[in-house]
Amino acid sequence: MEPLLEIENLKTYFFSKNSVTRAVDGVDIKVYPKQIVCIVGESGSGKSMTSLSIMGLVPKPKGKIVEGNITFNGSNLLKYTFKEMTEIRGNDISMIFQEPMTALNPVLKIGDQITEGYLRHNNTTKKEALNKAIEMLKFVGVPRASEIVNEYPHQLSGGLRQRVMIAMAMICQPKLLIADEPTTALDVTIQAQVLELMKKMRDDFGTSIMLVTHDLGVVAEISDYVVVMYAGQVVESTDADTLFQESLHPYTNGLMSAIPSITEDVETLYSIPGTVPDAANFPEGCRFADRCPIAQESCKKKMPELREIKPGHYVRCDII
Amino acid sequence: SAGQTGGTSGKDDGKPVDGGTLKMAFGAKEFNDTLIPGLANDAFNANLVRMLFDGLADQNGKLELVPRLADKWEVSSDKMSITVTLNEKAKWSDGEPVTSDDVLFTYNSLVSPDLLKIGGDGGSALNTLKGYKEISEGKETSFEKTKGFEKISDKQFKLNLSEKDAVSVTNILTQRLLPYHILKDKPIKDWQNLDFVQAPSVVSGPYKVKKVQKPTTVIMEANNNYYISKPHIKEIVIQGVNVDVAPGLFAKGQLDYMMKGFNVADVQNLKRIQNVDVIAKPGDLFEYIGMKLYKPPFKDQKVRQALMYALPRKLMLDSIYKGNGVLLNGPLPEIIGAHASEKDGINSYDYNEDKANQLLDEAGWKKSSDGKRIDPNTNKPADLKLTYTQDSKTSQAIAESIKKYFGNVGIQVTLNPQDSTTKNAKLQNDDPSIDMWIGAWGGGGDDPRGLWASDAALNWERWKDAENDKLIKDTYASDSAFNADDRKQSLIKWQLHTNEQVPLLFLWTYYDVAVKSKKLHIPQDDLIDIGSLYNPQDWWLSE
Amino acid sequence: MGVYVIRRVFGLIPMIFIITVIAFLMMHAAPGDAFSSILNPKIKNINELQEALRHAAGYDQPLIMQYVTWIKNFFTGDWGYSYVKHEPVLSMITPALVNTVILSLMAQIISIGLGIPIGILQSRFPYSKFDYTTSTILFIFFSIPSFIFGIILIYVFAINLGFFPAQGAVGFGPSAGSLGDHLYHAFLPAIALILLSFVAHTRYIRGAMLDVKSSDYTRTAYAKGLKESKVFTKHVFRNAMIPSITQWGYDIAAIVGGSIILEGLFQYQGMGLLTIDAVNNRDYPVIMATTIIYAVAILIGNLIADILYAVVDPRIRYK
Amino acid sequence: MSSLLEVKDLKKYFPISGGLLKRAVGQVKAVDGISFEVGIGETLGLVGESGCGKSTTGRMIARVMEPTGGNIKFDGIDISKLKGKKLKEIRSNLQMVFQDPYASLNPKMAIQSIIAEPLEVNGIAKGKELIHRVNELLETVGLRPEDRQKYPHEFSGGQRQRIGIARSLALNPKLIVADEVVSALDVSVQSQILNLMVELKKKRQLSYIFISHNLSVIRHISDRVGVMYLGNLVEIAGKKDFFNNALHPYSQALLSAAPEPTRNSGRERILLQGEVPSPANPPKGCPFHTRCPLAMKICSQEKPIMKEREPSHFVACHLYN
Amino acid sequence: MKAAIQEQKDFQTDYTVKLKKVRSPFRMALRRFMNNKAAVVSAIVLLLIFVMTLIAPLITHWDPTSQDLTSSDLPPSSEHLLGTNNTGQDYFARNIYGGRVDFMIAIVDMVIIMGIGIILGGLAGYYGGWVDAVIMRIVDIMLNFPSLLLIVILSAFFSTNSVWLLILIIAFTDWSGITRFVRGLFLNLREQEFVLAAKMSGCSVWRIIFKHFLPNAIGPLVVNATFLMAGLIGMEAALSLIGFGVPPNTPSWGNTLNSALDYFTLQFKPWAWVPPAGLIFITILCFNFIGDGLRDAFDPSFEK
Ligand SMILES: Nc1ncnc2c1ncn2[C@@H]1O[C@H](COP(=O)(O)OP(=O)(O)OP(=O)(O)O)[C@@H](O)[C@H]1O
Ligand SMILES: Nc1ncnc2c1ncn2[C@@H]1O[C@H](COP(=O)(O)OP(=O)(O)OP(=O)(O)O)[C@@H](O)[C@H]1O
Ligand SMILES: [Mg+2]
Ligand SMILES: [Mg+2]
Repeated sequence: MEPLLEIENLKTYFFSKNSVTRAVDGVDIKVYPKQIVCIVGESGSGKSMTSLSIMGLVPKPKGKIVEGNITFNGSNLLKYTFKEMTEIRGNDISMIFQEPMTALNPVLKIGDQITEGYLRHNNTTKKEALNKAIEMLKFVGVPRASEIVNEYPHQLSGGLRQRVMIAMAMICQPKLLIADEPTTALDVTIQAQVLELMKKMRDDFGTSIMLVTHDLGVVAEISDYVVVMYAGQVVESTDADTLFQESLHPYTNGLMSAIPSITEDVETLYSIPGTVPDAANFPEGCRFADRCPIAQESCKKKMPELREIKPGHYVRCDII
Repeated sequence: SAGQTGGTSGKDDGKPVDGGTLKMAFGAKEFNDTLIPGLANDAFNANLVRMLFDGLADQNGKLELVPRLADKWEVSSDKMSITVTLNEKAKWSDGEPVTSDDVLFTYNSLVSPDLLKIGGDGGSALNTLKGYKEISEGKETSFEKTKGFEKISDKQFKLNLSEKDAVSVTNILTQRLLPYHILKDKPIKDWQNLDFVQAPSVVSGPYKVKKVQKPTTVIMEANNNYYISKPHIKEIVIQGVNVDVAPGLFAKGQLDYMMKGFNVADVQNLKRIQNVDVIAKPGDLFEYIGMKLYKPPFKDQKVRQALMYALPRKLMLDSIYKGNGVLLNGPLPEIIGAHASEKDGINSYDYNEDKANQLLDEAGWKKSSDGKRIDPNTNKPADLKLTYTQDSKTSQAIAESIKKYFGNVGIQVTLNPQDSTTKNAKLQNDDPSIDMWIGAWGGGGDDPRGLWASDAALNWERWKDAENDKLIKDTYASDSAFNADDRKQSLIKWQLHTNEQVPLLFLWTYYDVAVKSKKLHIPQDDLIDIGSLYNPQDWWLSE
Repeated sequence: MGVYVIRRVFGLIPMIFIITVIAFLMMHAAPGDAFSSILNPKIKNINELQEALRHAAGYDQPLIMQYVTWIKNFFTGDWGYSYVKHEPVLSMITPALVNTVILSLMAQIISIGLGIPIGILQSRFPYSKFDYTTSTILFIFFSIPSFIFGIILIYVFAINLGFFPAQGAVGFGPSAGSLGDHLYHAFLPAIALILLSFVAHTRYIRGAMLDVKSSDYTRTAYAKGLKESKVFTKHVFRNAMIPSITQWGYDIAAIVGGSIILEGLFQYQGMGLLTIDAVNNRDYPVIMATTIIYAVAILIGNLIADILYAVVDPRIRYK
Repeated sequence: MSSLLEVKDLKKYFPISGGLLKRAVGQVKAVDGISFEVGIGETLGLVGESGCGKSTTGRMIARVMEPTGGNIKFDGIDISKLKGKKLKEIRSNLQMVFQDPYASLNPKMAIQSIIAEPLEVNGIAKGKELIHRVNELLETVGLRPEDRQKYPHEFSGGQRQRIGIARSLALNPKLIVADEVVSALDVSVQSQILNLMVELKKKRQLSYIFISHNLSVIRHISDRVGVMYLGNLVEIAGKKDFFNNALHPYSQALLSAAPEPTRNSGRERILLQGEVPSPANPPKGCPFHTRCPLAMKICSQEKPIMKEREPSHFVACHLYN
Repeated sequence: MKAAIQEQKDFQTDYTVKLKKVRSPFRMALRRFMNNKAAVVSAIVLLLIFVMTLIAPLITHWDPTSQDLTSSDLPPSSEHLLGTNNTGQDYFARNIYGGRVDFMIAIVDMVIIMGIGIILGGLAGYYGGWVDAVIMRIVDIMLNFPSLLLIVILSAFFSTNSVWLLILIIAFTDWSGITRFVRGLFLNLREQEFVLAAKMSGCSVWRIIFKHFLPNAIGPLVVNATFLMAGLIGMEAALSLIGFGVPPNTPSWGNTLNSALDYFTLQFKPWAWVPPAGLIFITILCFNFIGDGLRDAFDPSFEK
């Protein structure tokens, strides 16, 4: 099967007066139709920038995509102008953001905010769009949908807001939904509802989902395929079952053992020593070498390649 | 006299033409006051009232009475009554004749306490009319009842006085009249809301109000019924204008005439403007340095004279006012007919530091080692506190001069600028913080009483001098006071006394300055003082 | 919303009350009054005349009584009588107020009308040459005190070029007092006056636009595929207005202050000139009236700003 | 285990102002009468959803917030109404560590001054002694004493959290209220801090009130667990008891909803319906009844009270009546 | 596999921040400020003007207040660089000495106003509640009182006229804006956890205000103080212009400008009015540029 989205060697850098921040530094990701791909990684590892690069929304003027290809449905999105991208955005690819508190415009009514994307991409009337919006809100489980379209974001709870965001993203039934930490700001019980909803999206609409998160619990819950990022690079990517059974990269392993379990007691937690290197000042060799328990001298010199160890299982480590 | 400057080129040669609009400005930022006699306080409006309303008589340039609404008047031999005959032609602008009733109504209104309640001046010019007190206290309402006024006919009446007072004749006769037929049914307390009061439409003067645009502009039109002669100029637009921009307006022909408010020192500059005449000649406003005479330092006449000698007044006048004024040595300015000059024996106190030092030494004001003089009254170095108005640039300059030149003779001066209301209030109340002040007086005419009498409220220096009071009395209450020449002699005597006593440090009278475009013609003889609009019916505009 | 407005309006009342008390006390404690300046040597017994006038005006009563009388009359529409100008205060205030309102409105309109577009343009191309140049020029303007700017305007446009009148609120002649005439005369002082707020407007708008442009919800709007122009008009602009509105409310006080000085400089017969004159003459009823009007103007300005704020921002409205 | 802290019927109501005169028109019942105990050397974990009053409880105990009602007995003394000097005395035994490692350190103070401040203000140490103590504290939390002159912005999030802990240790407290101390941290750093806290607790006989919404963290660090919902404590039990046998339906839902990083854990998920009601307008009766899958009629009428259902296992639910 | 990574590294080694020279936030701000050309040039110019007023007697031998009636209204010459006024006072000296008063007003008033603002704003911000309500009510009243009007009334009230009085009057009418501003800043800080931590440590109100609030608000405060000084220089001149400013016998820029404001001076004697106007303008401009530079320096997110 052809991937719906294929990112190859994506490099998104931030340029400031006296430094270059390599936020995304050669990332490869494939998303197949009807697949849920999770991107995990520590804060600052470039997850959000990867998503924004796909959308063509890298913050201007400092951020720039300097290299790579993003092929969506067979065409390279990076060749599109900003204007041409507006046809894709919200229509073929939608995005949900992390903070439901700030991602909605505080001064516009919910209904208005949901319908404007639909009106942009479909030739319909406002009224029809509103009906569609209410239908969508009902679908994502928002109670009192026909009233809520006339309310403002600040009148809604976080969970409702995130559902509104999802309704907004799904109203044009996109082929791909990018969700950047959609549940981080939510409580567990609400998070569970939202995750359930995402699955329903995939099942009912056949939408592929690229879900950014730093919570391995969420990954275990929902993903088909997982991409682990570290310092702007993919360090391991594989299908979800493999990841939880036999992850290979020492960073992935460290991450897994650093999480306390809800079902078992551990005496002391494993902790990955050290901190993530500064994105403006990456070391030459393996970026994890400094913190890696199995690192060797050679690791610090040469950057390992992302190797396909088994079909569909890629690891960026020369030791394994 | 010094510097009769300006383009006062004598009589106009051209023949008067009728018509045109005169654009006139007052150098005043004040807003309009009312426009009727008795209620107009500020200079702006008092001048306008002169154009709108005539009195029984008016004063000419020599302060002589000339007939207006009255044809003639006779003072009885005991000087206790005046019989007045009105001008047969005198009429209001609506055609109604001016009658004795107008006069009585005016006098009754001016003195009425009701007018005081809305800010009148109590009609004190009429205070010698029989019954003034009763009426001003509200016990009576008409001078007819109190026998102050006796109507003989519509055009003739008799005024009875309670005291013999030569000046009061002038005061009474020059009061401007209100139209009885317009105001008779209007209670005075309601006047403040009358259109007539803000914009009088029925007048006895050469111009009447056409429109008042508060707060800036008054438009007047000729009173074609004016009983003296039909005014030449059809319309007059009058505005308050900032003196700083007036030159520009003249230069562009947007302004024809402006009086008052110019910086006196600017006369030479004003002459740079094209196509204007600058008229500058001594006015009646004089500047002085007041001293609280009851304070020990000033009790000694020698000290006062010394201070007079210590000031280079000519130099000050020449630099601060660019010479646009004349030095003053006595209480009456040059413009007043009875002014006493050096010929009459006035001491001109020419700048003389040695003389000043000598007089101070004589008065016992010893110089200490550091050059400061010790006040013998306190045995401390003298330190005189000088108050002046802070918003006047020239007062500031004068004050600094005083500080410098008194310092030269060993007397220290401390400067204390204040705003004018505060200064006035403090002077009136003899506030102890003031020793000396810079002041200016005008408008007293040739009647010494208001400023100089021992009991005068405005005698802020508190000059108490029996000799002075006696000399003053001679100028109004004696029989001779009713004869112009004799009265002048009395006034000169009084001026000499004052000149010797130095109750104030006389400085100078500065010029009144007016600017007119060359197309405005003002017959010069009629100018009493430039600040007033005298006989505007004779003015005319050439194309 | 209604409750909000009513509450704000009621909140103003004690404020105005306190302001009047302060003004009243301070004024009366100053030496001298309106009658101290009646100094005509021709008037005999001037002290008695002054006393009689003080009595007529009620100045010989205890201060509290005077205040009570004043405030009672004030609320019955009798704002007192000016003994200096011999006119009811109300009829003196009206024309002056009209002039000042014309001046301030004109200043506000020019200020907002110029400030907002420039700020928007700057934010459109931030850190560009255009942004840098305009910012610097505006900054320099910002540093010219309005009265110095006024002097320069008078010097250049009135004295030398003669395009505009150098002073006054109305002109000579038949068209004097027409709206056009008013605007013509208000133009230079208004230009001098806007310096106070104009630059602030551009800076606020520019900053707010940049903030909003990088906000999460703008990104959301882009993510919906909206066109740039739509994102701008619907999302960015409206939100960026919010801080500007508050700024606008504060402006009123600055404009009031500025107008006092500029009216003096331009001899523009408005409230400022009236006030200064009244203070110099100790014309109490006029001072009280102008103080109240100024205070109310500022309060109402803030109130309108608050209401606008609530109109634009539903978070405030539904509080 | 003797108890160090006894909280009884603790309440905090925040007024809501509004209307014409900005009068108080209502109250947010942020904490609505909760009672529990913490023993010496014991860690009580408090879990619950956002806004349920965890932080408010913590702050009241740390006495940076005035309780509206109830008692807080610390070391046998009621501290809920202490003021001034007495409060200052008790403070040294009672410290707090905060959630946000960026906001909890004054960015304009060097690390040394930050850690030294409690010692200085309370007149405990001066000069050399002070520096010595600071160095000691830094070492205790695993930082290098040489860095004491640096400023917060020169440290990473995890390091900052260590500094915060060092500060709270300065006065040698008996109880530390730790409010979401690891929520802002990445997983890899989170474990460092958790380990540090466990170690300190052992070494110093510390008690913690550990506030978190992360159940696995709570499980790792707590001895006992309290579950809050809408200002109420609905269940409190020993860790084992709680995780193996939670009684309250809300606790059960919470446990089932918590994501576990293992595939196909086979847990049955209880999906709650709807949203958490507002504490300004809490439902009558049991606060949870609006979302409870097992709600009965009585639940909407009567508020259940906390009862000991099993040894040291308290729950407030009508199901067990 | 997992066993392989069980071995823990010591806490000490997780330390990665290299030992560099300690960079305090203040130093960093200073460095950023020094990189701002306009601000640095302005600071230098301002300093030059300030020093010039301080060492005025070394620059000119004329006494700004001593008059010489024999040489009044002179145009510029080598003797009198900017000519003389109507009493022969040297304009150049008046401009140079005049700055003293302006700087004194700017500095003293700034200190007083900031002091009031920090103390009242600090108390309001720290305590909140009714303390805040009372203070803010007063602030509101002051803010709604047209301050220029207040100054005018107050000057009439005090009738005597001195620079110190003017300074007090200005301070009295101008403190409210800053107080509100400070309170806003502090109210924000109050919610910050480090302030809670300080309370936990047992810090007193004043310690919290001065050690925790103030240093964190110092950026905006310094920026505001700078803009405030610019405003005060303008205020002095404006007040002198309408006759309620510095007593006329004290030379100040506003007085010098005011005494040279009439049609003829404007048109024919630019040396009388351009220098004071220019000095006022340049000084304000410098203050503003410095303020702007400080803002950028203290708030690096504003980076260009
Ligand atoms: N506007 C920006 N300017 C400069 N650098 C930026 C900007 N936005 C992000 N970066 C940098 O890019 C890198 C990647 O950021 P990104 O937001 O993609 O991380 P993330 O993985 O999404 O982290 P998180 O989990 O915290 O959201 C970080 O080092 C960040 O500092
Ligand atoms: N100062 C305050 N004024 C008014 N309401 C407050 C205040 N502080 C907290 N609240 C309210 O009290 C309730 C409990 O807040 P609290 O911060 O204790 O919750 P929490 O359990 O700590 O939540 P979170 O997990 O989001 O930190 C919330 O509804 C909150 O809105
Ligand atoms: Mg992110
Ligand atoms: Mg909390």
